[in-house]
Amino acid sequence: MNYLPSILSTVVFLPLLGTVLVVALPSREKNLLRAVALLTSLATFAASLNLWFAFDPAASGFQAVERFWWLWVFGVQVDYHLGVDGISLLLVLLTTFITPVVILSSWHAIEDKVKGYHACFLVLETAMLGTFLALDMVLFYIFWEAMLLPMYFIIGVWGGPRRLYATIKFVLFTMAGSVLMLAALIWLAISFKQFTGNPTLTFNLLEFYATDFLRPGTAQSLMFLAFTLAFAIKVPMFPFHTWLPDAHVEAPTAGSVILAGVLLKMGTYGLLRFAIPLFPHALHQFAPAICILALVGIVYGALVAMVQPDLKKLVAYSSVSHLGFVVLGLFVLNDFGLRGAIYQMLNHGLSTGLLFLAVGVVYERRHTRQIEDFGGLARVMPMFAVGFMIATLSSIGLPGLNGFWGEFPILLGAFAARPVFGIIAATGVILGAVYMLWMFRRVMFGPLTRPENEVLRDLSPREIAVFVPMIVVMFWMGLFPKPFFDVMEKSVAEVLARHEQRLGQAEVPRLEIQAVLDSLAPARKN
Amino acid sequence: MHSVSYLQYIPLFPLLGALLCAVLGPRLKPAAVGALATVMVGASFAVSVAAFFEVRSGHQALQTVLYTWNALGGLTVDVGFLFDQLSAVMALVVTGVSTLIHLYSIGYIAHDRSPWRFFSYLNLFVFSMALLILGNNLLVMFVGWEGVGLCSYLLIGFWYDGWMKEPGGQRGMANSVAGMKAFVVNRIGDFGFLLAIFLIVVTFLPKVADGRVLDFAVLRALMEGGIPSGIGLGIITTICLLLFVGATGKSAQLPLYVWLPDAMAGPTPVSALIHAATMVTAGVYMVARMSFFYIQSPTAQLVVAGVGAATALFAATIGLVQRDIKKVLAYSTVSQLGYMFIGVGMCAYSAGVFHLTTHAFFKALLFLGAGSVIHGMHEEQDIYRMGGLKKYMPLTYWTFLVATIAIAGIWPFAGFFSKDEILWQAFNYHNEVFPEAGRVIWAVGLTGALLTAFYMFRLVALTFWGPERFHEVLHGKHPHESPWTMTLPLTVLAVLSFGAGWLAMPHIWGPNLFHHWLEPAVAALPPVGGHHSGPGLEWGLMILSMGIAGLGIASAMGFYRQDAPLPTRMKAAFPGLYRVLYQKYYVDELYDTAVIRPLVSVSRGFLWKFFDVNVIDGTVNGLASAVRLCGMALRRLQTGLVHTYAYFIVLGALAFVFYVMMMLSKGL
Amino acid sequence: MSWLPELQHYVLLATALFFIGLIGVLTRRNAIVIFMSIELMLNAANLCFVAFSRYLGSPVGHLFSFMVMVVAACEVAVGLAIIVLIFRERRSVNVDDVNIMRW
Amino acid sequence: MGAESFFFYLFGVIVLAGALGVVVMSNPVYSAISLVLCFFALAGEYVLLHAHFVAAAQVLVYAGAIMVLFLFVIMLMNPTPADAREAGGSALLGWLLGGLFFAAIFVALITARLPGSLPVRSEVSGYFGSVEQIGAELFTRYLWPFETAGVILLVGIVGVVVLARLHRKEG
Repeated sequence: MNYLPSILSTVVFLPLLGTVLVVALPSREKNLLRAVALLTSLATFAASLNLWFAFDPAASGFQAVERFWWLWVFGVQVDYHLGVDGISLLLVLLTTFITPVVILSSWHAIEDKVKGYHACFLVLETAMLGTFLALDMVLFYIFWEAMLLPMYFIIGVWGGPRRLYATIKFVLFTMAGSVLMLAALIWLAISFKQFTGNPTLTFNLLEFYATDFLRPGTAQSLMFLAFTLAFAIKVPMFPFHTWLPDAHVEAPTAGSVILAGVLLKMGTYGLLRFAIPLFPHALHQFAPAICILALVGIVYGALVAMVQPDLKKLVAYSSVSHLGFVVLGLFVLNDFGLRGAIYQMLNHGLSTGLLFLAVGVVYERRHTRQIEDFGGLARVMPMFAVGFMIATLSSIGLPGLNGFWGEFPILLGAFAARPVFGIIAATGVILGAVYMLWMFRRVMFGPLTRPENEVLRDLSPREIAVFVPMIVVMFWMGLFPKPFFDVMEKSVAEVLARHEQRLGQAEVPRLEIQAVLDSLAPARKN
Repeated sequence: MHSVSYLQYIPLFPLLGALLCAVLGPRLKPAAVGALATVMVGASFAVSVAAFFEVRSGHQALQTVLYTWNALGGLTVDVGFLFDQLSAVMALVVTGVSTLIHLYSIGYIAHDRSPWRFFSYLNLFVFSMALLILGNNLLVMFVGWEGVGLCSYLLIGFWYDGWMKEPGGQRGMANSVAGMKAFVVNRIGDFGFLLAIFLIVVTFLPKVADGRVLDFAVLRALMEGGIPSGIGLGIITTICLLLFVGATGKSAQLPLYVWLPDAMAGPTPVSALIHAATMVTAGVYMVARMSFFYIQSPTAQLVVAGVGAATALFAATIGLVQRDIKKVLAYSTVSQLGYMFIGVGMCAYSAGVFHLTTHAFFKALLFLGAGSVIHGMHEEQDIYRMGGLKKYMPLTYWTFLVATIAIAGIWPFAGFFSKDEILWQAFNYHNEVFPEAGRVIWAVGLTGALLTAFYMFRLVALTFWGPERFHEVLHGKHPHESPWTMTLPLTVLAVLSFGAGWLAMPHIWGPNLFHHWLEPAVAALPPVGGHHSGPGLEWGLMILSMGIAGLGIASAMGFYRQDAPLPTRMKAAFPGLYRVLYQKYYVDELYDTAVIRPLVSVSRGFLWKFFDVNVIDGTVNGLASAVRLCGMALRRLQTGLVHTYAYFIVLGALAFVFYVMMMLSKGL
Repeated sequence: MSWLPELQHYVLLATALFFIGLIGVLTRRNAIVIFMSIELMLNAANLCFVAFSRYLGSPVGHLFSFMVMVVAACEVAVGLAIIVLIFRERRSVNVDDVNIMRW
Repeated sequence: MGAESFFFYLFGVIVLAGALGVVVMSNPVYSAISLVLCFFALAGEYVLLHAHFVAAAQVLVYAGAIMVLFLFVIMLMNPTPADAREAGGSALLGWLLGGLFFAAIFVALITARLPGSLPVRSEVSGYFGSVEQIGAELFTRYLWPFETAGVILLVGIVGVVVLARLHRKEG
């Protein structure tokens, strides 16, 4: 299959078109609004499938590139420039896949200001897709910031009791980072201009990739740190994670799902797209420190998740732990780690998304998220128990489900880079089982102690329609991961090759594990 | 290696069965679901038998590769199955015993709320177990490894809203907690397994062209002529030890055995199948499978055999005083698994795997017999409330007795052959790091054998012999014998427990068929020179171990035969010792106090409530407050009076002028 | 320094005028007087414009002074209207009485 | 000391005196009259600088229209006699600050000595500063600012009208 003409623009702006339609429709036709939003997102998903089938894993660089001039003023050149590679392709698909699911999931949950709600989600989808596909850094920045606005409203208008606190915290944290990123971005473009002697100030990512224009030094380090901080807040990495539990707890279910499922990935995607390829020397210098933060995040998130009394907070802290894995995978800088990290992004989107959906299901019925209010639900909600169980198992990385092929390569990559990283990170696997299964036991197993839980309905057909696609994809990705990994292969290899080339072979860390282990174990007697 | 196209059906039949049971099960009668599940496992057994004969006739391993699972970083992993002599033994044992236990379960679970769920889990377990033993590489094995852990979790917590009953009658641990404990402890073991996989990949990947470094065949070929150059013994030892960490978790060895006694919360067929016959032996299988590593590392051998011996003795002592019939059997299982590790640890793989096989028969039989007793006793598990059941449940009694004699190690029952082979190998074992290891382990093993005979006959005596103590709990009802679907498997297993031993006769009597069969599949230590032991010694040792077993049996019978006051006297004489043993050395309490509670309280009190809320959020909110305070202070400047603003304008202009004049005076 | 009026004399005169206006703004409390002081300052600027215009022989300074007058006219019109309103409200034109923009 | 010098110093003294009068008179009416005096003298200075048109505009616009406006408002308010709070500590501060600033600038200007003298009177053509020249400039090269000035005036008018109506509505 070939790429359809202007396929990327179609994918990005189809939801925006849907927004226009939603806005034009009368507010009282709630089901019509929902249907339009759902159909739009489904159409977007269908369009994005063209990307999957047309994508050529063997080709290097970006595909389906669209580029035309957009803003050329005062010697500043900002292009409308989209393109897809093996890294962004999967994230685009994740986005277009999850959006219809969340729209379907909030069919009955949202009865108030239905029009605005769906408009927000569709705008959000456009912003997310644009972020993943933009190849001009200013365009990226615009989409990046545009994402904040609908999310601000989704949490702030349709959220829980402390929604204002949560949404302002969310926006301020993100803004704090992105302001630094904007500064670094301009600095980067100016450095590029000075290096090449271009008459105009360009923000073209591809040219930045192609040119080795940054000398090692403070400037590069500062830019790297600014970018990394912006993305680390978004991820969120320890210790910038405290906005996440609050945002998740207050957000409506669909907001949580999209937040965990896609928005957090924008942080890790940004790390991979900008922080890692553009600043080789600074990366080399800071990668171990970032890995250590990621490790702290893995263990810390797991431990704190373990003791949460609130279901959503628990899942939110588990996200901190899981995204610690992703960041670790990114910064160990080998093929295992990078590809595993990308896969883990998808996994986390699916499994945590499904967990939030599951929490939403019980919340809609009981209007509480406290674990102690539940217990023994498996008896009254057997189908839900199965779905919830699969989400839980996926989240703890059971092989055969998707989670395994994220965690395993990351751990392997970490171990290959520095064994101690792999060892510490692997404890996160144990802790993951502890907190997820403990939570599952307290919610689903045990006797039904509360009379109000005895009358809970099992999943409705609509909820089954929400759960089943997620579960099917989880199994698919667990059993047949190779096509996904093949798609990423070339793009990841380019990142690594460029890094090594810029850095110079001498500086690439070599494996010294053998000597260490030999010194630990007693020598063989002859 | 011979490629065939049917190996995948061994796991796939049970998987299909699991799906069918889950989907159709709720609409079918319990017996029909059970029959469906049994047939599926039976089909799997049939395929295994066919494969077995093909291996036997072709003298080479079979392999089926379905598809390439994943490839990255130079590493390639297939979804493929290997059916060599070792897998054949495991596959036959697993699918065979599973079929019998499925059959048994039809009667056992018939009155449950959701038999379909039970059979679905059980079939899923057989699927995972088949993956574990048939996987042709470590990752497929790992899938099975985790899969059986999951099924174990699901089945231990099958009655998820119930509790275990303590012998005194009070509530014990919740079933779902027991399941979780099993899964989490297993995960600790998996941690070691994973690290071992990583180390193998990192070490051997550069030496493998096509990236299939996790394939057993590839690894074995690499290790064929000793450790490849450039790789230190330290790495091999580390790999072995890490793998063994995984084995201790799965096979309930010290210090990770704690989950297995609590796993008795599951239905009894589950205990028989998973927690006695098959899953818990996965660690033993894995060590045998990785034999090519273990033969290189004396340190690893020592650790494996040593831990096995320690566990064998340790668990046996706990088993002496337990009152719950299933708990006694659980500790017995832990102890017997210790014997298997003694065997495989000392590179006597055929001995270890043979004990695995016979143990699968007699321990499954013991558990099924216990299940029959519990069934007949209307869910009573306290052996102090039984007694005299021989009269009411003859078939159960006789088969149980066969298994007990077998485990006690009395000639000519199967347990004698397998245990004696292990002890014999221990006696002859020579370790470079610790030369006396063989003798020490042999002595420990022999002591364990004494205790085994004692506690098993204690169990028989209290359950089937002596006065009837059950009247107060049964309220006038009588224990009853179980239906044929339950007793038929008992009979078959009794026959196997009796006769299977002849497959591996001591070499002074005849050919060790089992050893010959396994030889191509496992690595062997190079023969040690100057270490001969004649047939006289072997005869002597055999008679010694028979005598030890007889001593144990005799003393147990003496203690418990006629409700003698001796046990009570012993209990009164050594109250501290009795309590320590009865409370299982307080290991659970130790773990709880030393690990779980500190971890939870630190997480809650320090990490969450203090660090997250106060330090991180405190910093952020502190920054916000600082900004706010500055704003409050600067706000005072906004007096609203025109003159204030005017003064500030003038001051600003003045400052500017002075600045300009300064620059001018500097000669700008 | 000759007595003949030169550029510097005009500039000095404008400076003096400006500062008298400034002092008026700073010291007076009557809003109308403050306005008049501001007019003084504007005129000082105008004087400078015109003087420099003469010195450079260019009429642009004149044009600027017209602009200043335009602005001054508008300012006076609007400002005085506001003062009238405030006076109606508070019966006072003392600027110290008007601090509704406080904090 | 020629006629030009004489008029320069004469008008200069009047300007400064008028300005001082504005600032020091306690009665706003006197201040306003003093301001008119100042403006007239300024117009004289403009004449000395060959800015005839500006001088005329100064008289018409400032001394005429604007000052009339001031006087109207003062009358309208029926001014209270000198406020007791007029003089005080802050007034002293104002004098000090303003004086300091003035001294600084004054010293700077004197020591800096601006270059060049003004072109001699006879050398200036009659065209300079005339209505023709100003008009030609305003309607050609500076048309845009000129029109803008018109718009500003319009906005001012509208603003004043709105303010007036606001008051009426409230009343």
